[in-house]
Amino acid sequence: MLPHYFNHLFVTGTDIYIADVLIILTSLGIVGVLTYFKKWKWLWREWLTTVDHKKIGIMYIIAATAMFFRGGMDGLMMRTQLAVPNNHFLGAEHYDQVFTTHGTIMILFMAMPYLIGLINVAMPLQIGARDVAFPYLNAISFWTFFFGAMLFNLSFVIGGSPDAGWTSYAPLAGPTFDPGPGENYYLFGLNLAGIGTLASGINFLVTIIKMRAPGMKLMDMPMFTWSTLITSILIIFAFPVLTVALSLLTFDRLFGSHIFSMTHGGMPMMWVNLFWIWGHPEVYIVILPAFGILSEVISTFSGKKLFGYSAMVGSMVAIAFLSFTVWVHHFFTMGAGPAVNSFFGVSTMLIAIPTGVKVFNWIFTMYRGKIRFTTAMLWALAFIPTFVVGGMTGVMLAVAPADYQYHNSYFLIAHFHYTLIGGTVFGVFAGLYYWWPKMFGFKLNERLGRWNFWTFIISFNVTFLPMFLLGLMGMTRRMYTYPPGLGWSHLNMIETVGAFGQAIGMMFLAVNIVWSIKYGERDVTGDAWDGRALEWSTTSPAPEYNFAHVPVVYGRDAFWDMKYGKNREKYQVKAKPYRPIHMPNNSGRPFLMSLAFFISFWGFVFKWYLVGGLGLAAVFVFMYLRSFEYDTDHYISVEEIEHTEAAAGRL
Amino acid sequence: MSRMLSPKKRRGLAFAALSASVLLLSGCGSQIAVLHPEGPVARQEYNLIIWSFILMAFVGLAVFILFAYMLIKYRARPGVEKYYDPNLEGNRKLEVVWTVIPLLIVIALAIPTVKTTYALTQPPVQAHDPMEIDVTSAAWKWIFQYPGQHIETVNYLVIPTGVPVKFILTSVGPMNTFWIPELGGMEFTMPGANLGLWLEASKSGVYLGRGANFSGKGFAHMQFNVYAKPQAEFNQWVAQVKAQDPPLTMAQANQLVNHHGLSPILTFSSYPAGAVPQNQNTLMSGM
Amino acid sequence: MAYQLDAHHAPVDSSVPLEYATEDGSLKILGFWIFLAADVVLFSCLFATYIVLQHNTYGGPTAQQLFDVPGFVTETLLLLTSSFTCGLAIFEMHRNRLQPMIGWWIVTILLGMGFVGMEISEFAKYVGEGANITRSAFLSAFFILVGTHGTHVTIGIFWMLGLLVQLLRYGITAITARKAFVASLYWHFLDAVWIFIFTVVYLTGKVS
Amino acid sequence: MTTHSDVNPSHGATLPSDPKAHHETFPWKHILGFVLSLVLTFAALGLVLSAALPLTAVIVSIVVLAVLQLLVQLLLFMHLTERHGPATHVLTLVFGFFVAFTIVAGSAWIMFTFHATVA
Ligand code: HEA
Ligand code: HEA
Ligand code: CUA
Ligand SMILES: [Cu+2]
Repeated sequence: MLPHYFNHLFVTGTDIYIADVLIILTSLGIVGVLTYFKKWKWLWREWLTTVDHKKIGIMYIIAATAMFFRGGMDGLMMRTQLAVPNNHFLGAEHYDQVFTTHGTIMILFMAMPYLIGLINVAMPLQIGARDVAFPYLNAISFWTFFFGAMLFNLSFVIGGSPDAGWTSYAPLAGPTFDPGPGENYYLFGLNLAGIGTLASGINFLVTIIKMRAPGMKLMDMPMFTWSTLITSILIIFAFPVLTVALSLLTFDRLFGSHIFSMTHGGMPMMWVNLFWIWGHPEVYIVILPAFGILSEVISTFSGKKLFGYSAMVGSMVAIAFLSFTVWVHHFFTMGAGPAVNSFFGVSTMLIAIPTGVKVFNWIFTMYRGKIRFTTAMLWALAFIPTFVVGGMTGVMLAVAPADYQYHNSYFLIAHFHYTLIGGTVFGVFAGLYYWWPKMFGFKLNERLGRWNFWTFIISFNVTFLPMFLLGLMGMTRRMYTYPPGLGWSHLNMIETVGAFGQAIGMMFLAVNIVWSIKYGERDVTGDAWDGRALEWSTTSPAPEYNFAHVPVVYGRDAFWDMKYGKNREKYQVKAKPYRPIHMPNNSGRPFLMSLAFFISFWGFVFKWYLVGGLGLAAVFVFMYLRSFEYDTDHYISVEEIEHTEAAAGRL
Repeated sequence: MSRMLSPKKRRGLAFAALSASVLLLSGCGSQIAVLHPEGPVARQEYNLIIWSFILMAFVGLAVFILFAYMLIKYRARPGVEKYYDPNLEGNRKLEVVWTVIPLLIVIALAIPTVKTTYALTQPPVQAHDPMEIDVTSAAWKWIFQYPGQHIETVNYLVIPTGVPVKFILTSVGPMNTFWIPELGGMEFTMPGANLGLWLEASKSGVYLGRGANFSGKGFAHMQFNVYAKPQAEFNQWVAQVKAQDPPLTMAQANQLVNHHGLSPILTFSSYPAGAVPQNQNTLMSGM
Repeated sequence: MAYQLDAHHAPVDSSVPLEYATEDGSLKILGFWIFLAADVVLFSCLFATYIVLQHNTYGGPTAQQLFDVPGFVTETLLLLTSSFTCGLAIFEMHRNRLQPMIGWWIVTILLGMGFVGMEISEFAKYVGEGANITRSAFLSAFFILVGTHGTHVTIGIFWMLGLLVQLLRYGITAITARKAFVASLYWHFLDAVWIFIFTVVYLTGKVS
Repeated sequence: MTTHSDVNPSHGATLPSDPKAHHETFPWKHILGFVLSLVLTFAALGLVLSAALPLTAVIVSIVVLAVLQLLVQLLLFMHLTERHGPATHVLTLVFGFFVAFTIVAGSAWIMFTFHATVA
């Protein structure tokens, strides 16, 4: 085995060499800058060892942004290849790797961490907590995600990328047809990141249940917090399934077991089954927090309470339940019989109902409001029609016999880009513009924001709308090329143009960030948008301890209530003396432990069991050390609080 | 703020222009295979597609109109104050309306869905003697065996019109799906399993088929023509194959199954037993 | 409510069992329950896989031929008893009696080790007969399901050993009590999972 | 990393109904649990070895016995009903069982129908 792998250790090909060079140059650049400005210590002390939810959130967002660019580059490469028939820009093998990494990265290393990042930033502030329930675990979550993503990306330069699709169906992804290390990267990278995600789910759930500010009942929580709660439950019950599926395939590939193999009685379809038991809840995991963001943004910029609060909560609960009972709609065409298809088809359609309830309540939140069209609001508004197109085509896919005609076609591709981009990505951008001042203390520029928005949304539709038609014309997904004369060529060319338009749209975001760092409007009030929930009641950015006094809450939309509502007087309490605040210590161990995981799993990818074993042993040593550590927290003194509050102009 | 309206309008225009151009560019509509059913199976699916599209268009329109109305009417502008009601919390009646109407729509969609799902497991017309074709996807080619005629073709298919054909699908490699959009929807080919798919062509013609589930490097080239001919011409074709084409030898058969690569169109006047290896992966133990 | 500051600065509530006394303690216990719920789902996937593949023996040994009644019954008894003694340890903890608690704790660890030892020798025996993980899908599913449980138990043993040291060093405090309580939840949970392995794998294997 | 709020008694901490419940001197509950689990285990074993019932009946009964034992562990050993706050852990566990059941029953249904139609 070893010699074979060694031959292919470093992937060859001109574009890869360019990528190698770029990666090396970028890394050198970062190292250089850090050294020149003597920032190593700062980086370690302030970021790599932090357990502060806000900083962890920001790190998630930075990593997710990088992954968005990586995944987007994959998208551009695919679109370039497909622009004209019989194109030779990418070969089949390379194209296969590109769509696999594109899908995997976009969903697991872009969408999820973006949302988890925003949750980290906003949720504890919204419930008036000083941090999440388990800050140390939170750091572990981030670093396992980060190193999982790094491991996955490493495949690009060392060993070769996975190429069996983000769904990685056996037996194509099994040892017989796919002996190289690429698929192992997929399995180990996802499993590592999955550990962190599961931990995040538990962490957020406990935080929300146990750490709400005094007086805040469940039905007083901001809708984004509610969506986090439901998402966490989905994570907690869906991710173990992914863990199992990945581990079983790992066993097949590394140790010759026959769970999913074609011989010895294995059942490839069991992979499909397990994958989608996780995979379907997964798409709700990436949409529900976006729903939550939408609820916040629309209600803030309409200057109104959210319409139908309890219906909004109820519909999310319904979605959570249903999402575990629909998975077969991803393989209607696998011959599990009409009873199975009917059941899962109808249960899938039912999800339209609670989702519709949400859509209509958003629309009616604007009813008799005063709508301010900020960039955040534009993204949120664009969400509605776009996601509805995605959702309705989803319902069309749920019609099992019709799906026999859509399955694996570009119709499906169009459906899920409408939900994933029109839903998740628009939601993320709404959240990014909305919470940006809370994270960094200054606003993004609105004018550049509008450019960002309009170029992206128009190009988005130019890219993905024609795909519905292409699907009906018989173009299937994962074709690296197609012959001329089928009527596909024009549409493909239009889509490619659209894709580059999206890239330009994203450039405006990059420009906006750089411009705003220098010239952006500073937010000195802490309440950049006339907000409604508690995150706007503290400074921007929030101090380490979030709130000098934990607020006491008397109902929904607490901060709005504080400013204009009927409980205004109750909130006007006399200034109490500060008390020392109890906070967790920073720790380098989450970083180091995840690094050990990374090394270990990298060893397993190449079946270097010694490296794998030693790495795992190191992980256990770190866990043991933690168990024996008793000095895990400290107090922030009253003087320090006074100092911080005075600097923020609050004394 | 009124400035915001014009980009909104512009966007609407862009949308309309886009949709129109998409339709125009698609040129002759007949290239939209799924919307041009040429057999009873595809037609049943087509009917469902159209029905679901009508229902969705109705919902979509309702949403878009409401949405546009709110945006225009309640945008921050002078005079909006007179409507402004920051304490509006919801409305029970409306919640019921937008739960019940979608529920009815779902029911209207679910009933034909279930009916058709069951119907498609049966031959589309009972009148004729059905015929069977055994389909095997290999890396990266399609192998078609006609057990009734005992001939084999590779990468093309000839079928009689007006006869329900039962395709028995399997694979000797990664999974794939067998799809002839004009004749009907797809079904998986899986190693170790034999899935059945009924299709029928009503008219003579050449239809394009392809594999629709990614199966590796050569996947994109797994495209094949389906020639539908009247029964008499079909019989004539079979006779011609029997007379002119070589028999498939075991060595050739193994080459087809085991060699990972593309294959030209091939025709064989007969095939040996086990030309496509019986899958040894008996799912259940004999015990 | 009576709050006071203990040696580790944590507010202590003396009116609830010690493991819940700090806010941190009750957070962690809740977190652990949720983890267990996730683990239920993890095992359910392995069970589903086993159930689907249990007859796919591919000409190799069947469950009926392989499993040995006295063997798996003994394993079951060891684990059941250890769950009981673990409960006794926590019982003594609640009565604030360190010595008996540690005694039962050690008994639990030993029983657990006995269980793991038997399982290892069971696996070794099967492998010796050629019934290894690569023989058939049934055996793959069997080894992975039962092995995952065994790995959980092994981790539990190391965990309990670590806590033993801490109990000896610090005695029963809000923190060690919480840690011991969480470990006991884990241990009881593994017993419950085993009952299902006993039923679905071993007993069912013997009847069908 | 203990608490991240000011001392704040108002949320979460509902007291257990009887704080004294833990100060019993003899572990009745645990002994009861142990005896029950032994009885249930041997009942299942007996059912299987005696082969008195038809196959399906045996399988159904032993699964029922296993579920009972699960309840024994949860209620008598794991203090499931002990509440020091809202019963979140119970709800979570119940949802976990729902998902677990869906996975096992659903997979079996799907895969066995599949076998029946195609193999
Ligand atoms: C964010 C991600 C996301 C979301 C939210 C959804 C939401 C939905 N999806 Fe989608 N889906 C994906 C991402 C997503 N999907 C992905 C990634 C795949 C492919 C994976 C792969 O194969 O690679 C996929 C594939 C997929 C399939 C498989 C098709 C196939 O492989 O052949 C199906 C089939 O039923 C489906 C259906 C649905 C449905 C019914 C919804 C519903 O939840 C939508 C509900 C919303 C609405 C309906 C709109 C609003 C409602 C109203 C305005 C009320 C009134 C409406 C009615 C009465 C209809 N999806
Ligand atoms: C959230 C998820 C997500 C997102 C955001 C996207 C975004 C995009 N996707 Fe998607 N896609 C998937 C999830 C997603 N995708 C999944 C799951 C699959 C299935 C994979 C599989 O089959 O296994 C898929 C498959 C898929 C296909 C089908 C491939 C095939 O089957 O053959 C295509 C084809 O066009 C495509 C295109 C695009 C494009 C053009 C974008 C664009 O929107 C991207 C826009 C972003 C950018 C353009 C990047 C930012 C800007 C730059 C990079 C500028 C340049 C920078 C410098 C010069 C410094 N994707
Ligand atoms: Cu409390 Cu045993
Ligand atoms: Cu789905």
